[in-house]
Amino acid sequence: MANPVSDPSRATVQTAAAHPQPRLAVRFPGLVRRLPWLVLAVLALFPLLAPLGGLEYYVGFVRRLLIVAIAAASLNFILGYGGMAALGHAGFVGVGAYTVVALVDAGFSSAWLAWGAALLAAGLCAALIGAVSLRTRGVYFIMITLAFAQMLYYLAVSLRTYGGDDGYGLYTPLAMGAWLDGAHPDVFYWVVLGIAALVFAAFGRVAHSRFGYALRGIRDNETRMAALGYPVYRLKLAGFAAAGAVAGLAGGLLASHNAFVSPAIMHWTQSALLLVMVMLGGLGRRWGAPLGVALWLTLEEMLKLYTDYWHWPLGLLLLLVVFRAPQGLAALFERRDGHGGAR
Amino acid sequence: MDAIFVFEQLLNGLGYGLMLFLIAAGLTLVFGIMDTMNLAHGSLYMAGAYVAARVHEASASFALAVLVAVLVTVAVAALLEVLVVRHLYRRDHLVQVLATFGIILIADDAVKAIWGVAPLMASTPAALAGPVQLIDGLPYPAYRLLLIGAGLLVALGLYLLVSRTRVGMLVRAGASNRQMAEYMGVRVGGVFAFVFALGAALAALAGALMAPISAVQIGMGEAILIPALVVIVIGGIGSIRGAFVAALLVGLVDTAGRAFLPPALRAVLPPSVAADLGPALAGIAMYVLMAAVLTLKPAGLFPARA
Amino acid sequence: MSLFRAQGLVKRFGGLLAADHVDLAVEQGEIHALIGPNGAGKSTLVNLISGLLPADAGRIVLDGVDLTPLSAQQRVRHGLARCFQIASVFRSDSVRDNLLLAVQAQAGSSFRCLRRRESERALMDAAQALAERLALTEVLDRPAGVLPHGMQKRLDVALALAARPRLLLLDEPMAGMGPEDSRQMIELIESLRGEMAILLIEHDMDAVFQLAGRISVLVNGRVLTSGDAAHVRGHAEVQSVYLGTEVPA
Amino acid sequence: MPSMNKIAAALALCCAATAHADTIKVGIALDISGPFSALGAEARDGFELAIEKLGGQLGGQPAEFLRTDFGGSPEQANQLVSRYLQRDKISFFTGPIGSNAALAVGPALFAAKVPYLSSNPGPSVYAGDKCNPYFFAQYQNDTYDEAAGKVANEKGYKNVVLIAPNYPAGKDHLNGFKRLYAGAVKDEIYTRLGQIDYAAEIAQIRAARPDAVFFFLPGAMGINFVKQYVGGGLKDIPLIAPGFSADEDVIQAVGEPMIGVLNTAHWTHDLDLPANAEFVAAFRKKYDGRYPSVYAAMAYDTLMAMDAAVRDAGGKVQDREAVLKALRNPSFQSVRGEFRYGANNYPVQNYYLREVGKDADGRLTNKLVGITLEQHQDAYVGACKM
Repeated sequence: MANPVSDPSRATVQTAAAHPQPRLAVRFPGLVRRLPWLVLAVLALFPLLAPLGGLEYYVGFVRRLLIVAIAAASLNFILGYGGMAALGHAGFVGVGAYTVVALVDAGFSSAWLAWGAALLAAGLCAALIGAVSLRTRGVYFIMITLAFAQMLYYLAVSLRTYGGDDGYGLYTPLAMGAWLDGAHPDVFYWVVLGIAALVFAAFGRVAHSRFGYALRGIRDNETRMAALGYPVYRLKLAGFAAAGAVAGLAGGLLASHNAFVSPAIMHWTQSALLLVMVMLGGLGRRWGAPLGVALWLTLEEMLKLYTDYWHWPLGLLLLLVVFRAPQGLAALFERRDGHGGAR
Repeated sequence: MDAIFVFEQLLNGLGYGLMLFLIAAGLTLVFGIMDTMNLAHGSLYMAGAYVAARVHEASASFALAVLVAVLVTVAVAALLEVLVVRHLYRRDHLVQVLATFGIILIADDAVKAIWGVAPLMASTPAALAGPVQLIDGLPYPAYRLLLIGAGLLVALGLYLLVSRTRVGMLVRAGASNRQMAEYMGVRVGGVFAFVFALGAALAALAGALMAPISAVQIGMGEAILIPALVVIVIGGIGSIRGAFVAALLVGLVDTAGRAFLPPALRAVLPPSVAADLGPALAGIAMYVLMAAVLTLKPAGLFPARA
Repeated sequence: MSLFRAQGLVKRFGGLLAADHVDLAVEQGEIHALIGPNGAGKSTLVNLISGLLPADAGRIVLDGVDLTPLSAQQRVRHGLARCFQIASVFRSDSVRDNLLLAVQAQAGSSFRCLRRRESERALMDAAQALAERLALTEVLDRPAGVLPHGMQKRLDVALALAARPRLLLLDEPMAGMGPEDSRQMIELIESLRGEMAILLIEHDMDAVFQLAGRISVLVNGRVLTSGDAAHVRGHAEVQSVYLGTEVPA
Repeated sequence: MPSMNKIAAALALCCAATAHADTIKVGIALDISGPFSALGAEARDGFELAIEKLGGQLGGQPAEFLRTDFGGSPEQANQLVSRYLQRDKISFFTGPIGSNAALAVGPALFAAKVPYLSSNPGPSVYAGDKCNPYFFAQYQNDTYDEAAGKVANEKGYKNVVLIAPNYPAGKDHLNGFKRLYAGAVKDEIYTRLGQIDYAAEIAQIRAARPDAVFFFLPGAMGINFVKQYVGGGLKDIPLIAPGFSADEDVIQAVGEPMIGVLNTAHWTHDLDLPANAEFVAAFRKKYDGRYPSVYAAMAYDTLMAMDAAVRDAGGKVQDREAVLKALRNPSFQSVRGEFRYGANNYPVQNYYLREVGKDADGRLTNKLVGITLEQHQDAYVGACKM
């Protein structure tokens, strides 16, 4: 694929471009359109089937995977579609989680209220941080988002009320209303699945809306977008704040999932891991984030069982991705399954 | 709070700043000329510290330890350059972050396999173990004076390299316009390999020199990486002068924050509030400084690329 | 009163004075050419006028509105659009998506995020119309980056035209083109005459003399002279600094 | 949805009934990577020694000891514990070094009624109002500091400077010190978590001229601090620390500058007890002659406690009441000597003063000075309603 971008001296991260639809679509349009529904159905049935094979534990594992995938998808949205390489995304996850903690500590017990507040608080926080950070570019943007996330981290570490570095335990599960038993792990699983499906559907939708196209335009050629009359800064800020809000929602869910929140979830390595998972899956590809999250977390889970030296295979995997599949796993599948055709 | 105390804290800030400069110099050099974001710089720093600690213990010669540390690390870095980094020069910064993050993961496990997880002993050379009396009433750790000297020497050396030599010219040309350098027919590959090795040597030197006053253990590279990144970003990535100024600035602000902020707050705020707020603010002083600088100057204090 | 006036524009890069108190006026419906040797500051001037570079001093007025404090995107809303010397298109997007993006900027809010763009009839129609006008219908589904150079330049013009500008800045539209592409481009610019005012920066003197009603000569960041073709051709200083060295006789 | 609930519950029930293990499974979450890796490795060595001694059994029954690294992250600890609970169906849990991980995994373990025998942290939360019959501690975090406060009294230090990282645990430790310390606190210095350079703090200490300095700086922070403290010429101002800040790992990393550091712990390798002598000898034999740290000792002791509890419960691990009763009345010979559990399952035991010096072979290590607190109980037990 010839992709010499405006500055020929460097190739940019090659992202999904004109046709985000996988090429599989050319051959089996029906299958591809239904595939997400199929996956959703399998995931929805999983808690019912898992006990048959003694896989109850994996219900919780998949639940965590879905939550992390929500956070990763929000990063994929600003990074893959908007070209904003934020290295502080775990900070917003943390803001969401601590919002839940704050509400629980104040005596509230409604899950919906807590998660809604997590979304809002993180969105607001992202709007403020974005307003400052988006004035910078490139590596400076990477670093200033990191700086803000570090400030949030140290704030959480020193917050005595919420346990500081030791963290804060949520001893009673949040209530999800009369119809749903919030304490039942499977019910919570389905709620998370529902939210994840909504989030992915929404991001898929937004990607094909005016806003989505405008963001990708900014990613590909910001100068041209300004010269076309786009309010570039405000568009980026809106995208950044929205992604922060969704990351906050993921943080709220994570707080419920773990029944525990500690500053460790907003450490800078967590932000780096989110980036890694998104790029592993495929930057700017619709299913990149969940694929990357699934692969990374599964590998991490398995490797740890067999060896204490479980970091280096993951490191090797990163190098492999960089050199063998620079567009991520999602692209790899597309290439193998599809056939020819210009993009 | 007397004048000597203030002076001592300023000296501490200067010392810490120069320590940061030792690490940041290599990082900004590599970034400046190769436009490559090398997170594994921290791993090279760690390698330098481990090798130095081991050689120092075995040979009882600190000078030899530093020398061997630099040589071994440069050899490792050369291998790394050929295998990985060379293929990253023209890639996007994010890809570089991804790949060098992978190297960190591998390096940490490798160090664990070779030296174990327990922190290593790295003692101060006996001659410099104690304090010297700088002026009356101010004993100052001799070893820190060595660090200050080393930091200044590296700064001077890099200044001469950048302003007086052909490589330095390329550094300047590369930092502001790498294409130009290529058009001028420079054998860019060779220069890059040299600069990467130089960056590694600086990282190893920093690691070897820092070992006696800090914990030599896995993760030390990542712990120092973040402040080093803050320094080069404040200074303007790729600018040696920027890194120098920013390192001193960060060192002074951080030290002043820790030394003067808590008592100052105690003087104006109720004790309980001050006790919570002081250390919290001092802890993030560095990040606040960076955010403030980037807000006013989005490309750092001394932008290398116009 | 002129449609467009630039007064006393100044831009410094370090010690270099890239724009030295530039005064320039473009009349309603006129094609006004800006010529000058390499390094004269032509591109800087276009960037200053379009707002991609902030000016150190000076004023820019379009149709009685002071554009000076406005950002690039706000200037577009006031009727000032531009093309780029190196065709600035969205290389990995199809030509249709390029046009849609340009059309979308002018029609309603780009913050709309739930409705699929494909379902917006008006946008699709406007993009189609643009494609027809610029003879791009054949290549609508091809990625812009693989188009031949001439077509990319035309697409660049199309993107600017989507804004329905009152003043169009063309930064070397013929640069690097073969004779056939140049001819097409000249035709295209000719077809725009009267619809909008055009500030044309160009090295191709044949094209300049064919198209432009008035010509300004920029040397070392200063406007040396302005006038019609005959005036410029006859200007002694212009001949010595410029025509004599660059333009083929 | 409620009907789905029932199906799920029914499925879960039928399968739980069929899945019972013959071997006793013990879930051990290890800190082999991450911020506590050095301590985690010590603990692992202690566990492995115990497993060897027990011949892979608990109370004479076959046992499986699952050991998995969780990288020091509370979130991963949580994940690992749900794996241990749901997939492996463990009967005992132990392992994490950090209080944060202990607090993260507690709720799930308590809900599943799986005893958690802490091999290190004794957070105040579980000692007080959130105490739980399924949590057993080896010490309460603050007790080390309380002992250190008493040491400062006994040494006659009239005023001290306290230094700790700026996070709640740091403040807890300083408060623990002040609880029994009778002199004046000249200054309390809080540093950034993970700080590398301590020159500013050392200058403050020099300016304050205290009789002694009490520091709680775990891991690398303590190593950095002591190295720089001695380099800064403050060798004459004695250092007092809770045992964690002056254990074998820190001593080996810092070297000579550690000599003379006073520290307190509920165990020391030269305690003259048969069980301890046996442990220390076996440990030094297995691990190149190095002395065990308190983390290794606690890990070893934890498995010994499990072994005794299984035996005392008649091997019926599924009978949680019996297991808890056996755990609360330990019948094994602990390496720390005699102890009993208070109402909150935190031990009432001796605390010792240790001083860093050289052993007969010239090796740097902690040496027992004497008992500081006799059969001491933590300060939070009153808040525990259990």
